[in-house]
Amino acid sequence: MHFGLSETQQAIKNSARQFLAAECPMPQVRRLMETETAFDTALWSKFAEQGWTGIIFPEKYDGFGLGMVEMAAALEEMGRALVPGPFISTVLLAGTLLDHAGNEEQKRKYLSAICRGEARSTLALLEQSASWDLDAVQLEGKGLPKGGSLPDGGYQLNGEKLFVSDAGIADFLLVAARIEGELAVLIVPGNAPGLEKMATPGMDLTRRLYRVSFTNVVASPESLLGRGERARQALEAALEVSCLGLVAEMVGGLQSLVDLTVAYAKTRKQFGRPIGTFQAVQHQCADMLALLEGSRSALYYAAWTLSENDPAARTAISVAKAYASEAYRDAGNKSIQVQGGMGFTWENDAHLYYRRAKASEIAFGDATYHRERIAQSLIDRQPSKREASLAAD
Amino acid sequence: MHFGLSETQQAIKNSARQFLAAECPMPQVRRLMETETAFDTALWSKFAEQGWTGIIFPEKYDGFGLGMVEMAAALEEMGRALVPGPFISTVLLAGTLLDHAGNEEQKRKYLSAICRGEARSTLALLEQSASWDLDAVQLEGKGLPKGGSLPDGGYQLNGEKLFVSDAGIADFLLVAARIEGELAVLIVPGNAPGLEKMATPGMDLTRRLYRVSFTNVVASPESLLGRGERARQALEAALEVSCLGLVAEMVGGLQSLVDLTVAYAKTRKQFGRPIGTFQAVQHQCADMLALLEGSRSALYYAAWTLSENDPAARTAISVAKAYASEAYRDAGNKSIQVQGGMGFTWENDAHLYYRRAKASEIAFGDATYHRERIAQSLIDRQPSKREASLAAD
Amino acid sequence: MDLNLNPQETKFRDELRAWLQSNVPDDWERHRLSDSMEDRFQFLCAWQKRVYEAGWAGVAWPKEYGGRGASLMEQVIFTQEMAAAGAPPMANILGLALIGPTIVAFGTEAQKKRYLANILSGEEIWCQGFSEPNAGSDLAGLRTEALLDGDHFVVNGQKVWNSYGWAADWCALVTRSDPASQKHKGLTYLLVDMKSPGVEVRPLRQLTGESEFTELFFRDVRVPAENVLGAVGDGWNVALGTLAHERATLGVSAQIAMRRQLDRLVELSREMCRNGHRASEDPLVRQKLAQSYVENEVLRLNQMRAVSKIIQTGAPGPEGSILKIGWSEANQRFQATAQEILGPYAQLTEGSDLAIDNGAWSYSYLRARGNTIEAGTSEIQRNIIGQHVLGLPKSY
Amino acid sequence: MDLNLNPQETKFRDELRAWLQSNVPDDWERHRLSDSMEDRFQFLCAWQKRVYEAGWAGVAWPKEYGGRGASLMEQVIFTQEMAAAGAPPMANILGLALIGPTIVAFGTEAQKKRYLANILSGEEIWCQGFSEPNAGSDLAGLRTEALLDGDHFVVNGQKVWNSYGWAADWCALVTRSDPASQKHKGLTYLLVDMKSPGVEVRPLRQLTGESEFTELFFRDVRVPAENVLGAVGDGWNVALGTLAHERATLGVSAQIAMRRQLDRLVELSREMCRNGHRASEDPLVRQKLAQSYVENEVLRLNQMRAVSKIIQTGAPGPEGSILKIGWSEANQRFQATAQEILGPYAQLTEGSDLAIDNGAWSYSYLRARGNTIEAGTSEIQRNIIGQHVLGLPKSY
Repeated sequence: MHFGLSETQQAIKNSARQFLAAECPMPQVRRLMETETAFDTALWSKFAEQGWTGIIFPEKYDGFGLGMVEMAAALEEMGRALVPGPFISTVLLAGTLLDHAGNEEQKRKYLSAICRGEARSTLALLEQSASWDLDAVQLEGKGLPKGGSLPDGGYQLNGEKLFVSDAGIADFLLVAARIEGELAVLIVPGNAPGLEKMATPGMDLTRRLYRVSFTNVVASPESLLGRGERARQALEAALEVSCLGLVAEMVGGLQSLVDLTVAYAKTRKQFGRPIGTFQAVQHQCADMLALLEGSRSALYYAAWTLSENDPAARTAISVAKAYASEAYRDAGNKSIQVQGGMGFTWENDAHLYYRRAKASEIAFGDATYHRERIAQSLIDRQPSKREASLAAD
Repeated sequence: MHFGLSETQQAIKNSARQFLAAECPMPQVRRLMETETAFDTALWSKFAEQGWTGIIFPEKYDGFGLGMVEMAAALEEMGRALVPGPFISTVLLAGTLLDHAGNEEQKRKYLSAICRGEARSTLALLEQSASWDLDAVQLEGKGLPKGGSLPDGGYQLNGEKLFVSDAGIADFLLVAARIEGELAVLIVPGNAPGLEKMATPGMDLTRRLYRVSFTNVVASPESLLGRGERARQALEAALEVSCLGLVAEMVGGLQSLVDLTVAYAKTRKQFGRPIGTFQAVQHQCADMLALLEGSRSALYYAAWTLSENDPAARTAISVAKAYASEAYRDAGNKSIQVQGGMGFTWENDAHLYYRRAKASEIAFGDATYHRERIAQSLIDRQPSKREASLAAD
Repeated sequence: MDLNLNPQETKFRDELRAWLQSNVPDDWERHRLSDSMEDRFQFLCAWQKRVYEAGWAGVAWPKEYGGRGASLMEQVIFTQEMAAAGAPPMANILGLALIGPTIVAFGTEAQKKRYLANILSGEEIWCQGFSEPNAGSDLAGLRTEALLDGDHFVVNGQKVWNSYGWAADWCALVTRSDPASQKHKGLTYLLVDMKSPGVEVRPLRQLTGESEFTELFFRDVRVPAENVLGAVGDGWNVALGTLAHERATLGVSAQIAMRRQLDRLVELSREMCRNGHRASEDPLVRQKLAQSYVENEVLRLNQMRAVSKIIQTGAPGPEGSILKIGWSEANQRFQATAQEILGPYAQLTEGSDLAIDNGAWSYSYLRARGNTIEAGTSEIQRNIIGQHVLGLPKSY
Repeated sequence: MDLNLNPQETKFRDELRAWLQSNVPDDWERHRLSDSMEDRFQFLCAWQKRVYEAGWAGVAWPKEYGGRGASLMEQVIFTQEMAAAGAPPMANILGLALIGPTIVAFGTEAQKKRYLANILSGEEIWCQGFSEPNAGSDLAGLRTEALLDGDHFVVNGQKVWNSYGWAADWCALVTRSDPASQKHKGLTYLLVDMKSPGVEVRPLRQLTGESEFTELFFRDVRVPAENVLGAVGDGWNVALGTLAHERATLGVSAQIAMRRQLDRLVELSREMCRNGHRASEDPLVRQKLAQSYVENEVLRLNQMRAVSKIIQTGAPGPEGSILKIGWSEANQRFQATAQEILGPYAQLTEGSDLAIDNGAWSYSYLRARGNTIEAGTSEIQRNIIGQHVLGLPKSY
């Protein structure tokens, strides 16, 4: 038994760090966040060369075939570098959905394009309720009559999706809808007639959210990725994987906050000595480290259980997300506080992480949402005697 | 407009402090808490001589006729001195109930006895649900048939009351019951046949809780203090007044914690200097002071609104109780932490306050209970435009 | 203990209410949300002039200098009534709340005559030059130099975090007039004309994206010696006076602003749906809203009690640090609570059509982060409480 | 990352489970709750002997000194399986977890032979003499004197907060052997026979009312020079070794104990009624229980990760302070949560027939208050993290 990255996993992490230090340093992040889409095609191509765009998918579809722990290790470094753009939406959300629900043809066409870095995508899920519960999906996919002027057996979509990340640069969108009352996922081209994408700017400047409206958008019969139980399971899998990836990013961001805050506390002087000598500062730094290490332990455990298809994964992911959501925000608060006036300036990087922390806290459900998921497994089922007491299992 | 004690009110507070420093210093508290009832007749008589046992009741019934702010000022000092015994149960709970619901005869007999310091009493309210909601009262007072062997028109009580403070030394108990479905309060002698009182020791060593069981206890027709709306209003009034008095005690206890902790931090040395020079210690002391002052402001406001019969009193009391409940506990934690190993000893007084803080937090509803009361007034009624914005009203 | 207004206070309040009812501009909300910082400021200047001309500016200032000569309690009533009426704030807030009272306390007769009326009318806008890049919380470590040369001080140095620096005509500047001095000694408080040659103002962009603050650069700026406030070398004491006013007064408006936001949040929670119910019916939401109310009430009551104490003792004391910690930390908790209750919509910023109240909530969440840093960090306030209220030894 | 047990670990666990199934005494719960501290201790001594004789004591200790020679991971599995089986703890816990490992690391061959086996069997019970009345968190300030007189050290001084001091045969004592020395220098770590003339043990009553700890008084106690552990004057390093073990190991059992209480709390919340519903259906209760679970899981996982790191690096490091802060503060939050959920009944203590679980909850609430003080206060742990993990300068 070994709890920690293996040598290979550590090597993946190290090389990701080196790569990002060279290719996506903070000035690059700041440049991209001032652009309309916070996306850079050249950088994305380099990600593809690293194999990241297909990191967890089968080689058959041009993926890299790595596991969840390796993915988490790489994402940790992306979060540390505050990489802008659609990695989670394209690779983790859309990629996992296609991998789970796509038929051979859909995988060859869409998943491979993602793995090769040729296409960007996202999932359009949330609606007005802003609920992550799949039962909240209401957007109707109306079956088209055969023999009409529109494609036989296709679907017509009318309605609106909110908080769709990176929709503006998506070559195609995966749209959660309801067909005859059943949950379904459809593939809709980014330039489909009747599809409109409006940016809804948020606190996180490095990642874009959109409101996507559908006005008589037609989806072909081939665009149906799945419906019923198949769609639900694929959506659940995509959300779990993406939530895990997001937590990995959060852990990386926490690491950055610790690093930049400690560096500041060592050099900045007030009252004639480095501020790190003051317990009020030193102890905040210590607390930040504890928040980081706790988040990291929860992350690695969640990644491992998911990679093992362990039924504990669902709760482990919720534990990690609930803990990291509050830890990242709290560490952001402490980082800015320790840095005082300097921490409150635009030029200081702390607020970029602080903003990302807020967006990450919300995405895939906040701490309250995940605690309720945990409560369901902790309280509502009757655990067996052994299971309840064996804290280590 | 003046927010603070008037000169007279301050004088009452100062003289209470001097009196208690002489008559109930900490060794006396420790002596009493080792006794079975934590009650001392001689000390009680002295309280009566000070006029405390009748502090808020009309002179007509041998009371002292003071207002809520004066009562709060005196109770603050009792809480500071950690006075053991039945002040709240006898004077505030039972006294207020008698004052509100009693008829002339009952007041002359029972309220006067309390005011003169001749009788101790308490309210038996909570049942198995441990709920402070009056609707939770279930103990049945069964009407006795006229002309039977038992007193005409009396009541027979069967059941159990829990968490009854100071029942062991009560000369008579006021019992909340239900007569023909209606809320009612009955006066039951402490030695009534069928009445059994069992001590249920709790964390607070200075105040006793009892389980009181009723087995065919007979109450005379004259013992009915009130029923229906009259009983409800009197009970509500008694609970509000008592809750206010408890908060005053809590503020006094907080003051003691601040005093003893700061004194320790000034003198105790570690690493060659007084521990108060360490920010980690100094800042905990500063936070304790903030908790104390916030609690005190909330207390005085609640006392004033109640003395003015201001409809804002209900919420003001809940604000004070919710805030002080967490403040007192938190200050207790900090006090012991600052004092380190010494704070964890039996000989150190901090834990006596810490224990009292826990019992006080629970009594008359914890912070969660009072926040829900606040929510009812804040959320559920539609405030007028003006009222909502005029924060000062 | 008597929270009823006395007849004089009642009269004051009733007259003020009547005046506000017919004078509060109805287009402030629109200006507040949509105009540029400069336009907004012009609007506020016009409003302050109107308030001044009606005799409501400087409620507690002496009559001989253009004030109303009323009590501090009436000043508080003024602040509350203004808020209740939805009136705009005053443009020259630093002059009114901090620097004017300092001039009243430390100024010569000539200085009072020269400056106070223009502060009240808003004709001269003031900013405050205290913090420096290497002396933020450590005010005693400041290095901006003021060397006497004939009947002028020559000022060289840099100040940061100046609110309204971009609008100011005058600056209350703390300088080191004795270059050999250390810490609290040898400081001098100067009143500096911002139009003096050598004064440069640069915007300082803060994490919200705005440039609410500036940096000020002084290069051989000549300031007449008569512009010293208090004695030469006594700048520390004068500055402490200003800071005490800052701690004592900032909280009143902060508390009221928070309460207004809380009322709005309650309203929103009644409209919002969550799991098929109104959010306001969710026990978690109810607890959070009630807790915010509790904290806001405690702020309000602490503030009222402090005002009564200042009226008794004559000047704000170090207890003001409790108020400062109180409102700044309560506001941060409240903003976090509001984000949690409002959910994903709350993260959206100005310019998103889905943003609640046009992004007011995301802005106030970010802006609140500065509360425990500006006007003295929470760490410094806790030091002050520890040492100057509780009498603990100096910390390290 | 591989949380599957390897074949050796699996074998160990299975054998242990089988042994526990037929050997765990079924009357521990009764002894735990009702007997006197001394009776309870006798019970635990008997249990430890049984464990030792079956070869399960000292899982990770070298075989040549009576241990099992297994890995640290197997030691952790041992702790977990013991807890899962509801087995009693070991009587000689300080000897096993702290002092034994320190003797393994610093002892001479003769010392290892002399002490280790008796620690494992529980024949000799150990306590730890570190804290002093004026040197609690400030271990470097300790003053208990040990002066060399021929081939003996003569010890004079006082120690406090000694767990099991009343039961101990031996004491691991940190002394100042060079009276002219200051701070970390000139300390010597002695192994002291508690039956030596001049040793006095007094109970120290703690805020729970129990006397779990003692005070030790040393008056001219003669300790043979061969009982020095490590070098004379190097006691600071040896003591740090003991403290590192303390931080690294205490957490495992604390986490498990907390988890068992959490499971019980969940069970109670399913049975309790609140406003006409089960408490476990109340959204507030659900959030609190889930948060306790989150914190407990993070403790468990941090601990597992730390164990893996110790296996890699060979010795516990200053990161153990994160674990110490973690379990102590999480347990305090958990106890407060439990009190809130259980309501008025939870305040009742042993001896009240209404008390939940015979007062276990009120006891654990009070006892938890000591967690952030014992074994190094949270303040000291944060200093260690700041200075020895993050590399910040020494604080004041």
